[in-house]
Amino acid sequence: MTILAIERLSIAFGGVRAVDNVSVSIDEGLVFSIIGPNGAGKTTLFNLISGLYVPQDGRVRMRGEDVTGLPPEQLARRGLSRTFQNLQIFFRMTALENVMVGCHRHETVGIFPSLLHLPAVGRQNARTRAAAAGALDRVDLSAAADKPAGNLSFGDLKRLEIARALATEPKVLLLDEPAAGCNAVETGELAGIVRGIADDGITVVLVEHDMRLVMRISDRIHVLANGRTLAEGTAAQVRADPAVIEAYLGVHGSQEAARAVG
Amino acid sequence: MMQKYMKIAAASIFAACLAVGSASAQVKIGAILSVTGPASFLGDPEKKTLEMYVADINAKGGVNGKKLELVVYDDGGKPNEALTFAKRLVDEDKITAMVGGSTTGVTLAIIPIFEEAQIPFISLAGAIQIIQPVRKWVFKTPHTDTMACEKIFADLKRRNLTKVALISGTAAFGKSMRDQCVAVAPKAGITVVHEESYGPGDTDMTPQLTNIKGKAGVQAVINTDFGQGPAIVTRNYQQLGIKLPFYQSHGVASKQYINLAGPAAEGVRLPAAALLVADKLSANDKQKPVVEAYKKTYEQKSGQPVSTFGGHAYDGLMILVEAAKRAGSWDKAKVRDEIEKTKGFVGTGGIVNMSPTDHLGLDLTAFRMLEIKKGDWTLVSDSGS
Amino acid sequence: MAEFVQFLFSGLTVGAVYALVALGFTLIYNASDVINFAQGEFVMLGGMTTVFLGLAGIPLPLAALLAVIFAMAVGLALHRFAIETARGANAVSLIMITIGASIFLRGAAQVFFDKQFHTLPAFFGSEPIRFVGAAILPQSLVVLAGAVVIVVLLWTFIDRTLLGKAVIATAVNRLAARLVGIDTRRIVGFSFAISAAIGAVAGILITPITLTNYDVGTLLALKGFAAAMLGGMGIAAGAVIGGLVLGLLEAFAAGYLSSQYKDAVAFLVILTVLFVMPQGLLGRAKVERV
Amino acid sequence: MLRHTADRIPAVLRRPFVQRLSAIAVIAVIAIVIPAFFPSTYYYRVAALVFVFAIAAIGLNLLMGFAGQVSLGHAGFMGIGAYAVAIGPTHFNIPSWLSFLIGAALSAFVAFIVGRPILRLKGHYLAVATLGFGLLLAIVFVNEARLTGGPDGMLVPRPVLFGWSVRGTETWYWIAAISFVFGAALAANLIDSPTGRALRAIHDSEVAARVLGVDVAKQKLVIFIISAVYASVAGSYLAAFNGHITPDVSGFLRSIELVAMVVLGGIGSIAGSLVGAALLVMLPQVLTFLHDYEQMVLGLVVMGVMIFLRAGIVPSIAAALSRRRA
Repeated sequence: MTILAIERLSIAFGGVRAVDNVSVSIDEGLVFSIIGPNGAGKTTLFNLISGLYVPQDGRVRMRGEDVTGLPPEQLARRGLSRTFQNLQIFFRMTALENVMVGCHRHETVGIFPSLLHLPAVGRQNARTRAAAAGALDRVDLSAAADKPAGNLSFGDLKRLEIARALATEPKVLLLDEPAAGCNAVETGELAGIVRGIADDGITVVLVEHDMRLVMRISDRIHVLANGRTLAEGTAAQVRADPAVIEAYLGVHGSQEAARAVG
Repeated sequence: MMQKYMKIAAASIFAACLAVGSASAQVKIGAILSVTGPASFLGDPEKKTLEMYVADINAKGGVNGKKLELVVYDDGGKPNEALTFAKRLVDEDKITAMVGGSTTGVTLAIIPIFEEAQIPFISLAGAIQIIQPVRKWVFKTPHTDTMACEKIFADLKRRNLTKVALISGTAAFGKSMRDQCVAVAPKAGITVVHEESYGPGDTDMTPQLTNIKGKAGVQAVINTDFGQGPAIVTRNYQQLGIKLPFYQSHGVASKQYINLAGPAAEGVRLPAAALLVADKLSANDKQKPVVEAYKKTYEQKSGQPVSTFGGHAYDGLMILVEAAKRAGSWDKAKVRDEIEKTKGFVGTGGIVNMSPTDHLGLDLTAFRMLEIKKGDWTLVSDSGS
Repeated sequence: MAEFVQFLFSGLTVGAVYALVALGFTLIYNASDVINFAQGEFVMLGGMTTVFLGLAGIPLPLAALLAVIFAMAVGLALHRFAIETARGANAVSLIMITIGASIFLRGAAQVFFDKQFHTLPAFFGSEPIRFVGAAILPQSLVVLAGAVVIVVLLWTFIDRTLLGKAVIATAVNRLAARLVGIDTRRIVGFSFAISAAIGAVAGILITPITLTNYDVGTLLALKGFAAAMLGGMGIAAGAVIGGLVLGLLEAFAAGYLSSQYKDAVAFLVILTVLFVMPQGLLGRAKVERV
Repeated sequence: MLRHTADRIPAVLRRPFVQRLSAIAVIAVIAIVIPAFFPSTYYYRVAALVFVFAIAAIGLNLLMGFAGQVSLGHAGFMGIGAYAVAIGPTHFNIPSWLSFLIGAALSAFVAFIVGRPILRLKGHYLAVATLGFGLLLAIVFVNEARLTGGPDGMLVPRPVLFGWSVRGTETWYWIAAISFVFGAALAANLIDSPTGRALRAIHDSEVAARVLGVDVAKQKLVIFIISAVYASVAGSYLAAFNGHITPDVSGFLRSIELVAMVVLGGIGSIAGSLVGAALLVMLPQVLTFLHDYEQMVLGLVVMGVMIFLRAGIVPSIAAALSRRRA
């Protein structure tokens, strides 16, 4: 069943069509990867899906519901969350507190009980802390729970973002280059984590440059180049597609990539 | 590094405490003045005057066998700060009497403190609310704004002008005087046909004056404000070629106004104390010796042109000192009683005759109507126009 | 018609001053991300120094030149001893430093100059020029012309000289500018000096009209800041337009609506503009890159 | 780089709830003990002023420190609170305590109305919008002289509570001190609550907070309203304590002073707000011996603190102490 459908999505920045008439349909529970050369429009596509940008044309549907142009917090309430390519960590909070923010949409205590620190706040905090600890555990970060986020290593921060997004209990999770900057061991661990998330029934949409990782864990791969769809299929299909090979290796492709913006 | 700064900070706080705590057998006179901030041209000459004359009095041996010690605090024109300093004067400095309060806002704010502490308080601010209703311990030396309005209106009547336009500053003095003028206008048979105002620090009032110029029936224009505003209004007035008689208030009673407004000030009239025309007073004028002496002293020692504002401080200090001499002691209650009995005191602002119902003691004769001619003040005789 | 022209020139003259102060804000902001709340004090220093050098017997043109140089020196000192020492502090701390500097400069002016108001003779006399029924001071035209000259000089400098290009490069991307060998520290210092000079020139030009004292900077900084934001922070053309618009708003509000509430009208318009265009009149919406 | 940022985190933000309240307990004990060393009521007044301004500073600190939003118009809310307790009893026969509540409610309402559009703005644009908002209020207070007495201000009737007339500097010291401790406790409570976490998250990354489902606009509005109420309460106290109020309470310079208190004391530090308020209330008193040089020194102190203790007094000293220990 299709959980996320993107229909003819387009956006241009100053005349450059960063995402141009892209349509993608993603089935529930898959690891769905979006790949493409630098500047192909992958992150822009993510920003459009997650509500940070409003598309100039096209629709985004979640489970059939039109969610085009909804702000990110409302998408989060409908079960869509994401991580960021260049980290967006709450550096002044501990790792656990970072994840606790992810539980925000499930927290029911209002502002006045908070100010007075009524018992309800203590109970809520305990529930949130437990949920957050669970999410940290899923990404193997329990040991770092009480460390200030600023003291964590780069790889840990990548996983912290995943835990934080998981804490929102999403149906669809967008991961923007989770392996960038990670070493081979960390990437290996990451593969397991991502697969595990998908196995729990959460649809994972992955933007990633590490082709080994992509080929290993993806159920389906969508290839973008120059803001447009180039190909889509299983790992094997995509690998064999001449257009994809040209885009990645060909002279033509690299020229295009140099000119693109996104 | 850190430690060094902490030490310096500690040392300066300690030094400050010493400065505060230095007690002596002298009589302390408190003064809270707006030495900085928007009313600094009031507070600055007031402070200089007080310092000059306290030194002078001490050089002559003091009063009642005691030397005076002046404790001046700068409120920056802010009533909240003034209140704290008032508390400090009463509780810490243990002053015997208070001369000061440059602005009406500050004076009204600090009155309760001196009333409660039962300390004679001579204010240097304009508004009539300071002495009306009469408060036991509160006096003031400057003419009220109401008197200035009445003086201007009387002059207008003599010239058979009854319809005026007002242009006022929105800062304390201008607004307060504007309110007084509007209030007493009907009684004086004057109609305010148009009003304009401008903010503190405004640099161009031609739009407001253009409106006044275009208003039919206006026979004269009155500008109530102090500071730089009136000088700019005066220049804009000339720039627009408005020919109507133009009045300023006693708020510009300093040579500085003429310097700033330049040739545009020609023909401008304003009510002010005799001090400004010290040299032009007739030889038998009672005020002549006092104002000439003050003018000379002030201009020599400060190097700045004399203003009536410093004169108010002179009057306040001298009324206090005279009262203390008559009382023969520095007992606060006795000094207060004697201040109230001040009769025939010749000050820079006029001849002061106080009473239990009048803690100002000046009447309209204290104001002279001046006109600026050839860059200098001249007296307008009361009979002519 | 006569009224309209009168208001127009009143607004343009006042607006030109706001524009120059706003330009000073913009230059420093572009080079260093610092909102320099001591910008108004440069205007004060220009006017007051000229006045006092004049009183000391120095011919006014020379006094004016010395005043501009003095203001530049103060600008450089502010950069060297305060901003540079505090490098890496967050934006609010840096703003606080400039506020401290403005308190200090005002305090120093009180002590070393005085607390009186002063004026300078108008450059070409004070006989108003009659123009379609309105009376315009020659000095107003001097202020307007001065503003135009400053803007043109600044534009030429930025557009035509290597140093100017370095200023632009620093504004666009400080790190990249450093990587291509631009001494960004010097560029920032240079921006402070130029801003100070612009402020001082503005101060000298307007003193014959508006008078000056130690305290004139506060209000000018406030209005100049508002003008810079109205036009779009960091955009030179925006600063000029913002300043002129603010001046015109005040003049027309005072003339046609209510002189009591003219400042309120001006700020209401600024608020409304910002609500509709959150980046100011000329600011382009930035796309947040994540 | 990351490590550096972490070092600047005020320690107080990292500690759990109990320890945070213990810091406030220490302040409370100091507030109770310190009057024993006051030689005269003058000291009570200065201390009371410190607490009153500290209340406003905490409010602003919630906005600046936790949500990362600056306001250059917060004195406007002080003005609303101040004029409420002045105008209510004088013109409408409303008892002072009710006027106080009405003032707070009015501030909250005004914050609610202007908050949505204003808080959409970012950084310096937000600064200029709040500045404009504060100026508008100050202009109203100056011009509506029939109600406010204009620039000369108006008398504030002495509050009467259950037949007890609230007067005396010492009484006001205790009212201000207790209110401050209460206000500080509320603010501290907020830090470790769902709202507090959301706000701190917004401060670090608005976009990340949004994709996690935090309604950023709503949270900012909530904290803006709360901080307005803090300022309003402080303004009401100031007016009733002084017995006289002028538009100067809501002026631009007051707003700047409030920001200075927060920044000098330490953004995000509740104790810092108290220290910042103490510094700016007491400096003019301590520096009187400098006479004409007072303003220069005041300017230098502000610059010096920001240059050498750039995270603010309390966080910088706390960091220095913990470094020494480590």
